Amino acid sequence: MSVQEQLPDVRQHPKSVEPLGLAEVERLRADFPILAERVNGHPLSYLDSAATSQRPLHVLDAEREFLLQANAAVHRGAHTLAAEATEQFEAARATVARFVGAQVNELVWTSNATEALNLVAYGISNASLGRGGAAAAPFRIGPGDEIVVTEMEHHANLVPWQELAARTGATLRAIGLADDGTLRMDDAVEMIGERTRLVCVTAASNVLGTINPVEEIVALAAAVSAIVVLDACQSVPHRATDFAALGVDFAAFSGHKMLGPTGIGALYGRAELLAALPPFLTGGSMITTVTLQEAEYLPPPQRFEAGTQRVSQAIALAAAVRYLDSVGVERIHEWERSLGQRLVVGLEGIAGVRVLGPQSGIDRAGLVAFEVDGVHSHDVGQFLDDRGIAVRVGHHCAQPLHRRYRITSSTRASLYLYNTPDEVDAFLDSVHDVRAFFGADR
Amino acid sequence: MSVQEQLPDVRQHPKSVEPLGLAEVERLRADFPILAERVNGHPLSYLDSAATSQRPLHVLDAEREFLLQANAAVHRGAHTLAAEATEQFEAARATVARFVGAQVNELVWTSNATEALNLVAYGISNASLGRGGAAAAPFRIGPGDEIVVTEMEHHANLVPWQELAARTGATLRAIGLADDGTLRMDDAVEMIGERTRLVCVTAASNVLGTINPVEEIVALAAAVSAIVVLDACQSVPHRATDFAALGVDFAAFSGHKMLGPTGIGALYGRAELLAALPPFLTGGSMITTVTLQEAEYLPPPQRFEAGTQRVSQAIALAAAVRYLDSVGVERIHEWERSLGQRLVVGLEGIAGVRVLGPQSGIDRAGLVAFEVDGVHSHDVGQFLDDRGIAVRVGHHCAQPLHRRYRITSSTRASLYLYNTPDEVDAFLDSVHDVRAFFGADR
Amino acid sequence: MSSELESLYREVILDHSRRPHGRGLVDGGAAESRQVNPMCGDELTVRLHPDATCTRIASVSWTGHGCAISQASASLLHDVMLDLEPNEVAARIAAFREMIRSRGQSAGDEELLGDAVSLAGVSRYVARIKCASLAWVAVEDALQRFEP
Amino acid sequence: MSSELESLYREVILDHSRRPHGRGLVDGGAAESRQVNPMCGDELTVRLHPDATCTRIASVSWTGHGCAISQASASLLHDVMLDLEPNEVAARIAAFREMIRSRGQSAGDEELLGDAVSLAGVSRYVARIKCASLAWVAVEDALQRFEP
Ligand SMILES: Cc1ncc(COP(=O)(O)O)c(C=O)c1O
Ligand SMILES: Cc1ncc(COP(=O)(O)O)c(C=O)c1O
Ligand code: FES
Ligand code: FES
Repeated sequence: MSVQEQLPDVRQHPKSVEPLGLAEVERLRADFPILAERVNGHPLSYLDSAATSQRPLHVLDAEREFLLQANAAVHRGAHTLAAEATEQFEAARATVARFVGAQVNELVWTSNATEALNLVAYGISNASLGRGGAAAAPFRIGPGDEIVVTEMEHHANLVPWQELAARTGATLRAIGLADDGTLRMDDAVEMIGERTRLVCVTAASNVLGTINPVEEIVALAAAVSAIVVLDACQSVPHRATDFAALGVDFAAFSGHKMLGPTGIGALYGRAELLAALPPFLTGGSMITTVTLQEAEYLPPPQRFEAGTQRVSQAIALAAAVRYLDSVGVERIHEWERSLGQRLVVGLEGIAGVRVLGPQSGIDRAGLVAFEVDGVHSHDVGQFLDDRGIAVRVGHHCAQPLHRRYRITSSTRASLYLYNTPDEVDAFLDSVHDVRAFFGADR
Repeated sequence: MSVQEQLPDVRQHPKSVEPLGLAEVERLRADFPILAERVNGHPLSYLDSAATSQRPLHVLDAEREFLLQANAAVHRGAHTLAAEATEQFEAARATVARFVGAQVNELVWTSNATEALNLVAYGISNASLGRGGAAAAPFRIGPGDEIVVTEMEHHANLVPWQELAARTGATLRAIGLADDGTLRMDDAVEMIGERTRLVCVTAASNVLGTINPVEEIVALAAAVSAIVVLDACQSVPHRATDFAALGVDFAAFSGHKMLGPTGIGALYGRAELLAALPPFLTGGSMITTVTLQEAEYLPPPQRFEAGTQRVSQAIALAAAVRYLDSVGVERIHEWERSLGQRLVVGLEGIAGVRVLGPQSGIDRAGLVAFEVDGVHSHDVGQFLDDRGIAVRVGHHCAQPLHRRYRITSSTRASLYLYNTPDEVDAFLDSVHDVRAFFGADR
Repeated sequence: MSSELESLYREVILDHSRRPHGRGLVDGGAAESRQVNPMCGDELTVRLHPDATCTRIASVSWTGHGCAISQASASLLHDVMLDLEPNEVAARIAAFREMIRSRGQSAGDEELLGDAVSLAGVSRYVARIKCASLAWVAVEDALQRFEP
Repeated sequence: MSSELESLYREVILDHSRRPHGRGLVDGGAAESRQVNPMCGDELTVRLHPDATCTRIASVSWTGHGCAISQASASLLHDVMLDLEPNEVAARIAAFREMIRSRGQSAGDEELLGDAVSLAGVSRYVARIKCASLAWVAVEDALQRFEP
């Protein structure tokens, strides 16, 4: 921690208590040189941050500086570089842990959120095969047990549980969605019961923008002693997060969606649970003693970090967190909220456009997916791209959600701290022209 | 591939057919600014590349350039950045695949070699639980089946197989080591038989420096239709590699040991085998169709790449491969071989020092682990570090190997293309002084 | 609108996508194939209809959903694949593949591909090549099971 | 030799590492603990020996292998932990922990730690803190099972 304190402040802009405004956003944009690129002759409007965010120079510089000065294997070497690398690596963990309300031993590095969710699924699977001894017994599941997901989950928080169910014989059930894009809490109340062992839910939908009532779900799960796994991919980058206060058991998020690098994500796990969960990936750096026949494992987080870790990426992610902190994640949230409403209101006003999820006026994440009557999302995206506007098209890794609303794909615009009202307006203007170009208005 | 060809050459130095010599190495060192650092008042001598290598500016620049110009999610977006990112990502795969004698669909990105080996172990484990249908049936193992490893394996190529054995009821057996650090091939001949389903062996020992007779082992395994898994961590960075010609079924290596980033490694798998192996990590980008109850999976390599990939790291690793190619990996190999012999000969001449593995004159990898009589390896390492010499101490993630030679730890010096005879000599001088400092010569 | 976008969405493509030919599976048929575009989840099914002698492909009917490019491509394919021998079908698929993988280098063989050469512009959009190829890959796959 | 290295390997430390005190487990003892340093795999076992009244710790014997720092630290611990009440043992462990985690900021409490303050220099070497702590953590662990 004290190392942490010694690191130079990553941002020049002093943190303000005023709401984030356009002038400051314009200054922030200068930290993201890619935003000044031109695409197809137009200035780039990057409206795809829910897929992956861009990174400020501070993050690139922090990683490069580490690589040019202290790069070495961590937790292994005695030499000066190795010790320095280890300290920076663990200081990075402390920074990120603090950002999400976790203790340092409750934060495990993974490749991405997907791997974090798989870690939990395989840990449970291994426990169910008898690994991890008596301590892991509470994780054992089998036929008759139920895993509850929701119909809005990203494939990352759905397929690992399908596979876990297939491996163990447990049953998978899904909480349905209301027409307005919210979870059917009546379903949840009915479904979460005696047999429920796991409840896997997203904090915010990457398609609908719905903010889920996580506290309510935690309460339902707690009543039947079920474990809650939170997909926090779309919440951690955008709003102040405190997993401990939220009361979830596990949570997953990715670095690349929060100004950090690809190749790194994290799993949060409550200390007692992580301590009891059997290992997932095995190999070097996660053991105490290895004989030819068996191994003893380190306590968390090391137990779950096999092999050489994503050291420079952890350091870069910590720089990203410091950047977010220096702007203020709640200020970012407010900015995105107002831009998000501008998006929804604008889209609602365009003929032939149907917004998925909560309508304007209702709290939602700073992203909007929509359907254009008579034009396929991929064509919508291509049309927008021609004007330099980058959006995401397709099923956004949420096929069951799309099927629920009787479509196979949609177009999604998503926001982050660096987007501006002008970008939103230019986007809306272009959406306005889509149907005419494809002759869908005739 | 054609994209690949358009990329600018990463190195200014023209490739030579002459053996790599000191003058060229000195020029190469300028590409690695960290090598000019001073440690404890001495110029850094980095003799720990077997743990992790340093990275040339070309690699850092390639990653940064991508991030500043084309960063986006791959295989998902329709917009220009996403298409560009996808092309660069797949071109990187082609570059690395070609470097190791693989087809593009035979190379799967992972976090590191450890995860690559776990991928195979869990794929087999999932097949054994009935996943992957009839196609995966040949991978099913259970009680009575045997997995053969060697006593020299890194924990990464040992513990995953222990866990696989524990999950499936199969038996783990280990080929022993001769006093000279070579595999006991008599053991291998006796052990690899009817019951053998898997043979997991390292191409080169990260402690002994032993180069294993992989072709012979492949032949023994082929005779009983066993699958061969090669740990290629210490070979791919240092010598020309052709997995297809070698005839192994799977092979694993890490980016950070070959001038590339942490957070990326790769699994090679023969096309037919990868095509039949059930998925390991599941989530987005590796599926075709997902319903609430089940998923259909993409063919390899995508089937094994769940969630957002390490895009910028793949691009950086490809730059590392181009750098190695431009110097010539066989030239690097020769340079390391002669420096390695200088190391062994020198150490053999110091009283109270015992070299592990093959003695001087015998072909070995460019690394040497040794014991100093009366001084613990960690103290040896600390003493060397005081003079700016970075070596690795401890069990090097190979506890059974150390136990075999009745020690718990050793000191290891390991070489790469940027090391010089002067560094080797300064290292030898310092080792010479160790025992006197600790009073072990009295 | 930029000229790039217009060279992708040529008028003939937009026409075919709005009023596709051969859409709707016709009863009968000697072989069928369903293909999924993993990037978007869109699906397309084609059916090969033999002529009376059962040695030639009289026509191809199809169904499915997808973007303008994929729908237009299936429609254009339908127009090309009329009364052909299996090896003639294969030749057209090969010609299409050559064009669509050319990264803007090939204008397409009009003799073999007819109006389908209007899809040549797609070859510069990597993310759209799968869209345009879907119907052709499906026919190629079905052809393997077409038993004259 | 640099002065940094000499402040790590003080003469007293090298002496203790070469001729350790209290090494070799003595029969009997009221509680024992084995600790492994995961970084190197070295192990250390300590045993607490009660006095005749069974309320005080008369001495600590130990065994194990490891680096000079770990061996010297166990030896120095042995010298400190003579005829103490359990809470006095705990106070010495706390003082040691404060010193060893100080990153070079604390010279150690000589009153409580005696010659073990010579290990203060270790606190600047993050990778060696575990080495120096091994014996003390083992005694702390054993102490929980010491039933007077
Ligand atoms: C022989 C060998 N195998 C496996 C590994 C594990 O590699 P990684 O930690 O990059 O997964 C290493 C390096 O640590 C090694 O030297
Ligand atoms: C809600 C949600 N969950 C999970 C993921 C998967 O994240 P990753 O691909 O980084 O593992 C994403 C992003 O793709 C997401 O938006
Ligand atoms: S976007 Fe689905 S086929 Fe074109
Ligand atoms: S190196 Fe093992 S205890 Fe010090």
